[in-house]
Amino acid sequence: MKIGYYPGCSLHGTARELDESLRAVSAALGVHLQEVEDWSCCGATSGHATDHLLSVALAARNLALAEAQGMDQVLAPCAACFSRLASARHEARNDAEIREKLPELLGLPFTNTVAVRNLVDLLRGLAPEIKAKATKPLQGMKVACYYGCLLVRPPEVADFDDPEQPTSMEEVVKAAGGTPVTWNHRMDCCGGAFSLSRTGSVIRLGRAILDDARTAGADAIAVACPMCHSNLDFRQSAMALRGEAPMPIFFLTELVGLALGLEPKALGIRRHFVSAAPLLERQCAAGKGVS
Amino acid sequence: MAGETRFRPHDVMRMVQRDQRARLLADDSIWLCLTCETCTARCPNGLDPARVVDALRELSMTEAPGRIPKAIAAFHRSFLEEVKRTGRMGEFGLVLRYKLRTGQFMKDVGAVPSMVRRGKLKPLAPSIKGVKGVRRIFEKCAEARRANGQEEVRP
Amino acid sequence: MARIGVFVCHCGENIGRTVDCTKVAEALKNHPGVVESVDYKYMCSDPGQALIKQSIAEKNLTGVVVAACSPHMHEKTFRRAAFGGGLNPFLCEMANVREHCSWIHEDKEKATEKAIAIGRTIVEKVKRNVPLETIRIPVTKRALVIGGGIAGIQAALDLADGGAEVILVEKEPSIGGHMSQLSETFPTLDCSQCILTPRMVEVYQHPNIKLYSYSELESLEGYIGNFKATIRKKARSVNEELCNGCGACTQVCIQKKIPSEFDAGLGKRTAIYVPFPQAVPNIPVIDRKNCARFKAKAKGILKEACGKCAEACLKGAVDFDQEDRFVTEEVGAVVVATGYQLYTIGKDQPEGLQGYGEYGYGTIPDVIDGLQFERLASASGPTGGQILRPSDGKPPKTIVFLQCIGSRDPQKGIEYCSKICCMYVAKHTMLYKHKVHGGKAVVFYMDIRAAGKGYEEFSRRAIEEDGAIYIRGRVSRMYRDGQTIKVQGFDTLAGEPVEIDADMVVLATAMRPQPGIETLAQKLSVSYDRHGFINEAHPKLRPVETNTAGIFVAGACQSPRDIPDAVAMASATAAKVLGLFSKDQLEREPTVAKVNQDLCAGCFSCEHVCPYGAVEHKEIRDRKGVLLKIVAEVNGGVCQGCGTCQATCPSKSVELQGFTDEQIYSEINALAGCVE
Amino acid sequence: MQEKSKSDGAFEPKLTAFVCNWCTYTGADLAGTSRLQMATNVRIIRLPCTGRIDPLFILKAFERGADGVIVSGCHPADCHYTSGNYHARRRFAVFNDLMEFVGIDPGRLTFSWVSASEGAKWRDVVNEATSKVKALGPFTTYPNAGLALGEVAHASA
Repeated sequence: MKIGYYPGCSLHGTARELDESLRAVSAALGVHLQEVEDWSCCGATSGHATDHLLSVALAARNLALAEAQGMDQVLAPCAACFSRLASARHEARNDAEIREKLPELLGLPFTNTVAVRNLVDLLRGLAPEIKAKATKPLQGMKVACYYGCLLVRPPEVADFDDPEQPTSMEEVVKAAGGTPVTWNHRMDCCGGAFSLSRTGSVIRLGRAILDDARTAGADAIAVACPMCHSNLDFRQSAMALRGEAPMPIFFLTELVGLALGLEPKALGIRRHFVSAAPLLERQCAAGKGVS
Repeated sequence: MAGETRFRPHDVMRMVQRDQRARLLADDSIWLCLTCETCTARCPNGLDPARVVDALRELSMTEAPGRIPKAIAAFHRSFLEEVKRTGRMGEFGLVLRYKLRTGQFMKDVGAVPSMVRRGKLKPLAPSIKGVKGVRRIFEKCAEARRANGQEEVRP
Repeated sequence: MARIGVFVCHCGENIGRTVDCTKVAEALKNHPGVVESVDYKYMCSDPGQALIKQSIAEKNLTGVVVAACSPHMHEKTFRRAAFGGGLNPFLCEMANVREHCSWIHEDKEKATEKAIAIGRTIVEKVKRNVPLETIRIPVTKRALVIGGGIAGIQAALDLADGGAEVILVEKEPSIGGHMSQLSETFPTLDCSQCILTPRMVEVYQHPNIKLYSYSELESLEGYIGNFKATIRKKARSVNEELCNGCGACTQVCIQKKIPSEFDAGLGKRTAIYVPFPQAVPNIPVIDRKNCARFKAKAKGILKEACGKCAEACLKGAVDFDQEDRFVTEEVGAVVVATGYQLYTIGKDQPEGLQGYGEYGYGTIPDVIDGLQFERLASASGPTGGQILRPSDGKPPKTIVFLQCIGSRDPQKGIEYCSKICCMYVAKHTMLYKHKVHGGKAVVFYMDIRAAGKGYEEFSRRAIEEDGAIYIRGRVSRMYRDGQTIKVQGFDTLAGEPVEIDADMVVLATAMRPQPGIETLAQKLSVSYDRHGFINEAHPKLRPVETNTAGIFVAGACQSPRDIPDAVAMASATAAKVLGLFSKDQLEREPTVAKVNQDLCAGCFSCEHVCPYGAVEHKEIRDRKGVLLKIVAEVNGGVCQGCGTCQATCPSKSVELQGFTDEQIYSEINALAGCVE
Repeated sequence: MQEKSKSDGAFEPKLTAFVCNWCTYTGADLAGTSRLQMATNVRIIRLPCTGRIDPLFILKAFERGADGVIVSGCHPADCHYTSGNYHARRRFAVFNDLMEFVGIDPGRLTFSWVSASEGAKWRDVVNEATSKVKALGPFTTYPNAGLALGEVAHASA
């Protein structure tokens, strides 16, 4: 399988491990990622919060590039990038005025033919292969699957899974041999882009998520968004007011990579602020596969 | 985030209906929205409060720029500036700009070494090849705003 | 020489707004054969009709064209007016310039042009109309009532008491409908079964009512006064003649854990069962999907399994080999009263509807719907009337009630208001507070709609006397938190979020028509709206009639209704049907086919295509009685006037009165501007 | 034959609709009561049933200057008269070939089923048929008018 790849800025910075683990997992699963050449920022929150047209155009530039490079679908592993690209595609499909303006704004032809896919969507499609190739399944690891906001909302843009009770991340975790836990804050917001500007809010929201996952008995949380990861991982030490035990935060690709028997180092797991080592050692000691 | 705001999504929609623009823009509620899209997904009438909030923020940039929470405005400006300069968001550049704007030089400084150690913070990134194309988008959008009689959004 | 009068109606502003009525009248004045052409504000009003009558006399008119609304609306009115003016009513026709013109166009010039064209077409047709005489047909004074809920029961009893014979068809094993499931009823809190069961028994014992329970309408043929209904009596597997309702069979049944439909899934029943103790008729039925014997048979096991019920029956009434049977009944009128179902709270939703994942899609056992709460509160329910949680059987200390689930939600559900929920939620809070002292009842509502006699007072009582807490706002989500359900919502009046730890949540889900209503409506040739509710003939003036003559509608299959509404509608249908039955003969329009026997060659192609068997053979003999030829003849009482015979006849020797070839060609010509 | 109506120079086709009284006529009434806006080009001729429609009506309409024709009745199995629409359907299956034979583009003739509850569908039928015929341009005469109309009549009967 071949798919266009839009890493997005975070994957070159704070979320390097997502880029690394995605590439490693894709190679193991026979997915060829073709990076969109000369991609640019999707505009993120700062784009759509300040100028609607700008936000659509910044995202659409990448779709236009993908189109010119002969791709029919593009994977945006960052949930926020996915949401921006999918929104641009949605707007261009439904708003004739914007559709007509775009080629001139971009200075590029744009016919809106490239489908946008998110990470969970891709991995869910590969679940049978993951299951078949899982040499070190995550037996016994209890995982709280955290969707956050933008993977499934708004439903007409994301166009993926059930907007209120999604199941795809759980399906992937199951395929990797893990045990998804039932918990409540799967779809609550982590504070997103406020990490810098309203750190207090991020800590409040993040704590609620961590507490709930802990109550549900989770060993770790799986995410599919660099912002969620950064907020829950980097800011976790500030959230542990009462000295709660650390909760490792994994990108979904990292968990899949572990199950496929890839080295934690190759998956970038050592880059986490909350170390996953104790958990992985426990798993290993219990003879439960993961090295 | 609704818990931290004075006006919640339904208040915002109601105030828009009653054309209470000044009251809305004078408050920082709309800037505290994280666009988690829950309101839009659950509105029984199929309305899209998240887009309305976006539109209000856009209005606010030109009509009440002074009312935007400083830290948030600084973040958005720094972000867009960085994108306009290089075509991408380099976190180092973003944080640098943000700190220059807000004067919060010491915040999170302690985290820098650990960030670097983990390979998560790269020095100032070079521009992408097609950065001109990105700047063109910024300029065209600014033109469109001027044509609509709106002030330019200044990143 | 034709002398046609044209009367253009403004219909207040309904036509006048987009059609220049004066210009239409002027244009048609110059149309060949037109001797009078005027416009008037309201042609259907008394002065309007007087205008027509007066013109007929003064101008010696031979035909009348009223350019106004749809003929389905006022053709009868104007034909009566023409008759009053001394004209044969069938020389009057309507040009539809409202529904087919002014209401569907905005461009005044184009609409006016179109209205003139429509007028010309009808003028050309009327020029060729001939006087016709009304046909009289006999009426079968027996009514079919479909649905044995409170509406059907009321209609059947009123009709039977009025002297008509009634055939009552109920698809479930017992009559009673949803009302029999209710605990107490608003706004008086009288026990539902106490007021309903005597009426059910009355139905069973009434000499004029024949009850087909566990039966469905298979097909309906015919027309007003003369319908033929075929009814499928589903195999009950119990001989109704022999069974004495002792109940021995249900005692011995080995399948005891089937969710009871009557208890809305909260209670259990056996495979051979009577839905509830007061069922009418009190005859069990075997649920073949769940019966061990039938399951074994379906699996291909040859040996006969179980059969305990048959052994237990002293009357030998259990009959495993019973099959569906069909009976036909001739009836003169039909009352549709099939009632409602509730919006499902499960994840699987019918097409076009979404569930409520934020409320757990019904995966949390203590989140139930309104009917389930009724069963919990009912003395005959699975808990004997104690309010207990389905999950652990403990009495809930806090119940949260959510209104408008599915209703008033065009995004996920349906846009209409289900009407009864505000009232029954108020009732639920009262029942709960009366049964669980110290319990806390919290209601989330959007608006309280308590329009009805004593309704507002009732809902105030729930708040003021029984202390229910009403919060205006919606719940954004709920989830299980240990033994309780966390309910998060927003109080829009206080302007702040609320979080409640509830032990049980009751969803007041929307009312929808019964599944399969579309199929039934098609069998009856009645129209239904996009939600599946049966359309009434006129929303204000003909609320219990349908568009098909002789078919009436009562209760919640027409729109969400409460009990008083359903009963009132049912009695209204009875009055309508009895009015119909008060005549020995019905008058029918003479739009029937007639054979020109000089031209007819006797090929009988018409006979093959006639859906009604209205074509008969007639021998033509000379004066000496020598057979000359056999020709077709149409029985005017049987012919319904579809005209298929005419389109089929190779020699064009059969003609449908009122729609002759000459008339239709003149219309086609008129549209092209060719007027002869 | 009348001159083709023109407004603003744009071609405004004339369409004649043969509809049954019980389903489509009522459906068109419903479109009216629902105030659904549609093209002004269609003129309705009301018949009791599609079974009453003689294929000659359609040829006559074209001959008399219609640019397009709509035939619409009850859905299969929904006929007020039980089976009239089935006879109509059988008749028109044969008739379609004849249309091509005499040189009428089949795109000028629209068959549809519109029930009494389908006001919106009627609007769509009207609008789609109108734009289709608009695209085809005015209907001038039978291009293959090798045979006289009378012969056509016999062929269709």
